[in-house]
Amino acid sequence: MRERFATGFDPFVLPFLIGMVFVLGYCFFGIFRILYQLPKDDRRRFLVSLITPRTALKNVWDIFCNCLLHVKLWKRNKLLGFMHSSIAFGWFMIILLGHLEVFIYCPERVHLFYYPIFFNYFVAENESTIGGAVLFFLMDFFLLLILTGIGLAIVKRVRSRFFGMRRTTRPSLLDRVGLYSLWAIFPLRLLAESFTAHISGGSFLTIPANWVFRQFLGNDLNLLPTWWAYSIVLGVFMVVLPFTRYMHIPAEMMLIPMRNAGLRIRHPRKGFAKVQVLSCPGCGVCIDACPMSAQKVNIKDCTVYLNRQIRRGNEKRIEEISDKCLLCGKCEAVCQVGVEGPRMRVAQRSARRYGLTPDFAAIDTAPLSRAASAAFSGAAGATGAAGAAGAAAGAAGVAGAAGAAGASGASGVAGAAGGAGVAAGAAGVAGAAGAAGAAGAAGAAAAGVAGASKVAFFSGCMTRLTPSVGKAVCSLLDKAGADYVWLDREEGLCCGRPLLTAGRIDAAISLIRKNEEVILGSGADTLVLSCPICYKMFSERYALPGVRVVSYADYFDEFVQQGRLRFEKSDICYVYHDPCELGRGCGIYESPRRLLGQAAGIAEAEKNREESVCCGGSLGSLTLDFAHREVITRKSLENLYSSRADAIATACPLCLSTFRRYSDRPVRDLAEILDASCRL
Amino acid sequence: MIYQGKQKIWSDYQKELPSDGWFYVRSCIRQSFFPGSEKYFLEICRDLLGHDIYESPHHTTCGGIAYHSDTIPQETAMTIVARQFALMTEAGYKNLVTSCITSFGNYTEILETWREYPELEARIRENLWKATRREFEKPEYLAHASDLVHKFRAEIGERAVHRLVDVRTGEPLRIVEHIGCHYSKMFPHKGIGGAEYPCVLSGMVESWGGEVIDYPERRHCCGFGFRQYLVKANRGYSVSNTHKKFESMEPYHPDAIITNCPGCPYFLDRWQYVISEQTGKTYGRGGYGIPVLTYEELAGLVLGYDPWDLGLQLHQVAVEPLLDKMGVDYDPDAKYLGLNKKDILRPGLPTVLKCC
Amino acid sequence: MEGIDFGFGLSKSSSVQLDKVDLTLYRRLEALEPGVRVCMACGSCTSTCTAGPWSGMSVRKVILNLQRGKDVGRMLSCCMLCGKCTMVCPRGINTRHLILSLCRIYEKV
Amino acid sequence: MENKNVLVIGGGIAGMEAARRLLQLGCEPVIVEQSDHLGGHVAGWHKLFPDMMSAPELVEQMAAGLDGVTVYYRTRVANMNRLGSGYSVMLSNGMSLQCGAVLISTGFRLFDASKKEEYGYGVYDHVVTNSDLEAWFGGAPDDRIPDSPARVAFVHCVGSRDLKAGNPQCSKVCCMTAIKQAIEMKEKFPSAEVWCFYMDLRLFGKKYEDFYIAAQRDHGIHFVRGRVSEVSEDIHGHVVLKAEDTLAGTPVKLNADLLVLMAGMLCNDDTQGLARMVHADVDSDGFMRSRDNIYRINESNRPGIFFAGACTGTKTVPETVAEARAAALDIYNYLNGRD
Repeated sequence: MRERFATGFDPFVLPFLIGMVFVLGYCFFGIFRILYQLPKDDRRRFLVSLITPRTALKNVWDIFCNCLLHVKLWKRNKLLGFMHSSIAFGWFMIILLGHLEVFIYCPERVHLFYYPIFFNYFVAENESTIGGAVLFFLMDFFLLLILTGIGLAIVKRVRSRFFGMRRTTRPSLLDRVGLYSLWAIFPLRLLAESFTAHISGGSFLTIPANWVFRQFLGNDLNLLPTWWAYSIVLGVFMVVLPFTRYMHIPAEMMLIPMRNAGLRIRHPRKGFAKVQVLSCPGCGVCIDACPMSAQKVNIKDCTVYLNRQIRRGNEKRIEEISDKCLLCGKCEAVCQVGVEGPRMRVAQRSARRYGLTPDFAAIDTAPLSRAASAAFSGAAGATGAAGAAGAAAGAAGVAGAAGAAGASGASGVAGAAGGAGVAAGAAGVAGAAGAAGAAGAAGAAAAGVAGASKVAFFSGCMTRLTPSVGKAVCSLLDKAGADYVWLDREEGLCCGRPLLTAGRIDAAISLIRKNEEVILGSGADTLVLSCPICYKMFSERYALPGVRVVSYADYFDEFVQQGRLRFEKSDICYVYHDPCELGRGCGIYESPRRLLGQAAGIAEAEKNREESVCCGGSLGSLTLDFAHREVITRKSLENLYSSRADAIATACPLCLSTFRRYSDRPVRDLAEILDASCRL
Repeated sequence: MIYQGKQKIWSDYQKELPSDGWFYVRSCIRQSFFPGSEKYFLEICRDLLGHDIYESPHHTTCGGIAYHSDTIPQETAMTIVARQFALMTEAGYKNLVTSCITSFGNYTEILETWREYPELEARIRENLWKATRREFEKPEYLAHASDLVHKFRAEIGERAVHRLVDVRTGEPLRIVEHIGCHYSKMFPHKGIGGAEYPCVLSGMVESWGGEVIDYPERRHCCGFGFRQYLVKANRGYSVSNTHKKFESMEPYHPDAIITNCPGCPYFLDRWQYVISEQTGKTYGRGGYGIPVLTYEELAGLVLGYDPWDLGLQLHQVAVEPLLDKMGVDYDPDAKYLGLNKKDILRPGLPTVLKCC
Repeated sequence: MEGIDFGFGLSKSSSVQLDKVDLTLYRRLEALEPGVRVCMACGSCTSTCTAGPWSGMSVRKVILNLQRGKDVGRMLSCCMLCGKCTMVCPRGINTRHLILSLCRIYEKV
Repeated sequence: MENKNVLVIGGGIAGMEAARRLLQLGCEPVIVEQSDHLGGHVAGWHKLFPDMMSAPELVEQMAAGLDGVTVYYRTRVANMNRLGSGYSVMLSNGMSLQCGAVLISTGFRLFDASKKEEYGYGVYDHVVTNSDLEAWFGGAPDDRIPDSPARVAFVHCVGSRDLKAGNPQCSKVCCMTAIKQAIEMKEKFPSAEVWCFYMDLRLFGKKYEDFYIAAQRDHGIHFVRGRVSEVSEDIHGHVVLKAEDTLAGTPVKLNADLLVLMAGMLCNDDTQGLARMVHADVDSDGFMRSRDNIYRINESNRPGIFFAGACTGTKTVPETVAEARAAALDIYNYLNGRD
């Protein structure tokens, strides 16, 4: 090993150096800015997470898996996964090996940024040594890997269909500059190293290339210009990087720790949102995934374009895109980086100013909750102690009693603290307000005695327009012998999710407070929901101490396990449509399938579970009109038809009524199917 | 507005009336509001033009106000009216002329009701007989006093001393005519010109040289409406109605309003004062209001009677601007001298409305 | 103005002068949500409204009152954007967007 | 006439009347009917407005004139092609026909009221449609209809003028049918209160206004201008309707013992299949497209294909009958080479 230049410098490194300094400066400045933009508590949380060993390790692991190996992409599309990981991991390895070389051979040069990059120019090494041979082999190997990746990338650019992508984004001018310079980097490196290989050594790639070139080119004359070219494209790439989609490379490394720290989008543009926007690689996977892309006019409204427009600051388009979205969450599910498309949009919506803000303060919830609490069969005992304040007052109460109820199964249990326990019907009822206590409900849930609890069934607004669902749920509750009351049978409030998704967060919260009053005032300890929109809202945003919030699918699934509900399997084969809010929204995929499987035959659509296609009826979209929604619905139905099932099952009243409008085969809610095949 | 169109409608609603043989019944309230009017009706039609009109000192109210104020049932009003008919029959007259629009409406309504339900008429005859031992014939012709003045309008026009023309410009005076609701809105065929475009007053105005103004709220009630005014809580509603009329006629700058009902001139006149106090707005030129006259008063002015003899000093809105335009000579100092030059005292002056 | 207290006063006319109504708000709404034009006043939205019992909310009346120059603020004050009105509208009007747009451009009439 | 055969697709009143007239004109009509009886929807109806004529009797009367007409029941057109100047037709029963002209008189289908889920047809105990009610008037038992209802509600425009139901068109006859049925209900149950919930009352035909006046004046039927948006069921099994009384501007609720849904008219699905076979046009409302909607309602855009009745749009019985006669004459002239 010998250094070729005592100075360790040549002017050709300057373009690279300028680019490097620029991009590092830009990123450091950016990091500080984003940290500054974070709300104080978020910032603290983030910084703490960085030094917490568990999260720190997770960060490193996630960055390695996602940024370098593109594990998520591999799972989705092997070819794309290979393409991306070959470039990312290969490049990373070349940089790592470069540094290794510098460390091994000239540790005194380690402070020079450019040395590892242009090692082969500055240092002449012979591949005959073991170390050199291994290192050079690895260098060439990873270079070859990258070049394969680049080759695939060029093919993808020309024919994206080979990669299973129907649509992809059109890069902007700067993106093109970045793209072409990225493409050029590695062939030029190969060229530069090949021309230098007879001096500085090489391996299976560079030495033969060197030999070929020497046959007809004055090799030494080409030496410096190729290194210049290599340095220039590197410099160009790094200078344009902050203004292109390639910004996602550094941004994602920020995004992963922030996400692991549990941050949420608190501002539509700053802080975490900014990192999300910058992390979008613009790959366009979300375009094909977006249900709106069923129509050409809506293609430019998916998440990748939202991010692009936010980067460009095009307010008009940002508004259009964020208002149109159905918030089905599919883009997030398929996104390799994990950009939270729906949350980003809600954040944009929430920044809007309104001349009029809803005010729910005047709503008197007492009659609503009173009607409910009076309807429980243990009402006589409950009203005395419960009333409006009962839930809180009785919280400490009958934890033990409820626990005991659990132990003694479905037999009658006398409440202790509330004063009166009433055995009613087949199922035991732990009367008394104390049953609403947190511990009590937890105990009841743990012991699996849903029957001993006071169940409030909240059907939500949408179920009122699909009365069959409400009727079926009640019938099943009856058959299971639950002590329940239909909370919003006559009148009820909205759960607040539509307001929340419209970005009217304060209004949503004030509505939530009202609903909490109703539910706590009713004295119920279990809240069963037939509408996944409500369920998501109740489980995520409500503070209901002592009340267990459960979707009917999960609830009836428990009943089945307890043997309180039994079904006779019919010969109809259903395909189950995962409602966005229940599936991607709440992660409930299995219990509806388990239930359906007991009551009927079950088939799977081509795209299901996380990849289920929105029905088009979503309340998430503010501006999509009826005609556009129809196209989406038909597209979603096509996916369901692919299963060749006789009928369609779903577990959302909104999906139900949306599908029924256009479906050529029966569409039924899970509850209806269960009720029809329920065997007493 | 297409004048020919109105004429076509007028030709459908003509009333044939004899010139003579009329039994005259007075209004309850006009004698105190516009005391000169009824006096000069008789003066002009009976004494000046020489038509046979008779008035009995024994006649009473027709019961119309009480009926429309929901204080007596219609049978009571019918019996009162039957007594008036009996007086007419006893005096040997066959035609009845009323001074009051509500009376006219009341008589018409009763006669129409009897025509539909003869048994009711029989019962009323019985009631009247039991109460007063009187019998009656129904009038052959029923007219309102303005119908007669309309009929005699040409005769009056021939004797005109002052025409409805601005003597300073030679332009016809712009007159708003306002017909009482009970004149023809209930029974369009009983009024001259019908309900939508009555011509009883406009006929007078035109034949005396004036120009009638058609304004959007021409059909609207003066705002009296009986219960609307008589119950104080409703009075805001009453004045609001009048206000609506004035707002609507304001752009036409009328020189005078002429009416044929007891209530209308009173409310159109007095409410101008109330409106001016409440809103600061007056509708005439130079802070004055729009003078409101009964058709008898206007006929009297045309024929050259002294305005103070006609009782014009009892109006809230000063009539002097109108008198000046018509070229009527008047003695400002004699305004508040009553019969036999007796001082009737000067009223207090409003804060906004200019009253000379 | 200072005047005499008569114990009664002029009441504002309840009739709407259609040609004089200030339609600025309606026009702006129309531009944001053209669906507002096809309302046929069937009232489905009103009867299904979740907020109706609390604020007298009625999309039908909102649309109509805007065109008559009347204030609609109170009615909108309890709207929960639940979307039932959108679901039942036989003319397919995007009532939620209509309401949101209106809240946005809202100025008291 | 080269080929006197005329294929009449659909044996409802349009097909029957046309066939009868074609027979009189010397043609040889063949009726293909998918059900097992003639008369279509009318055969299942009880009485017809405005004369309250018995519908089955009318069908019987019309059927009497069909001696000599071949009728294939439970048969559909399997295939149909242009052949020479006429059409070659394969029927589902295996028959094949050569005919000079084809008359499409496939009529309509009633909107499936269960698609308007919010009205609870098929979910609640006491919800029926106009045709259910008519069948019940005709004597068919129906346990959804209570023995002595105190309150009966009719909802107009169910599946008509409703984008969400996929049919923005007015079905034209339901307003009148509702009033007719409301009167009939009132006659059956004089003590019942009957309510009609309408968006607009479209009573355009001869004597229709008389029915409306009679419904108000003689039967005291209540009319509420507002569309019912949702229906629920109370603890006693009564249907609870929610609507807005748009004239009063207030939301209203009604607890009724029976709810009658005035299901609208849609084009028969099969008709569009037929249209494809012969490349006839389908209109934007789903019904067949006439050459124009004023002067050539009976004619399609294809030679030798004619229309009669509700396959081109919603029609009343008298309109259908008149159209059928006109179509018969058009076909006769067409077969004789006259325009």
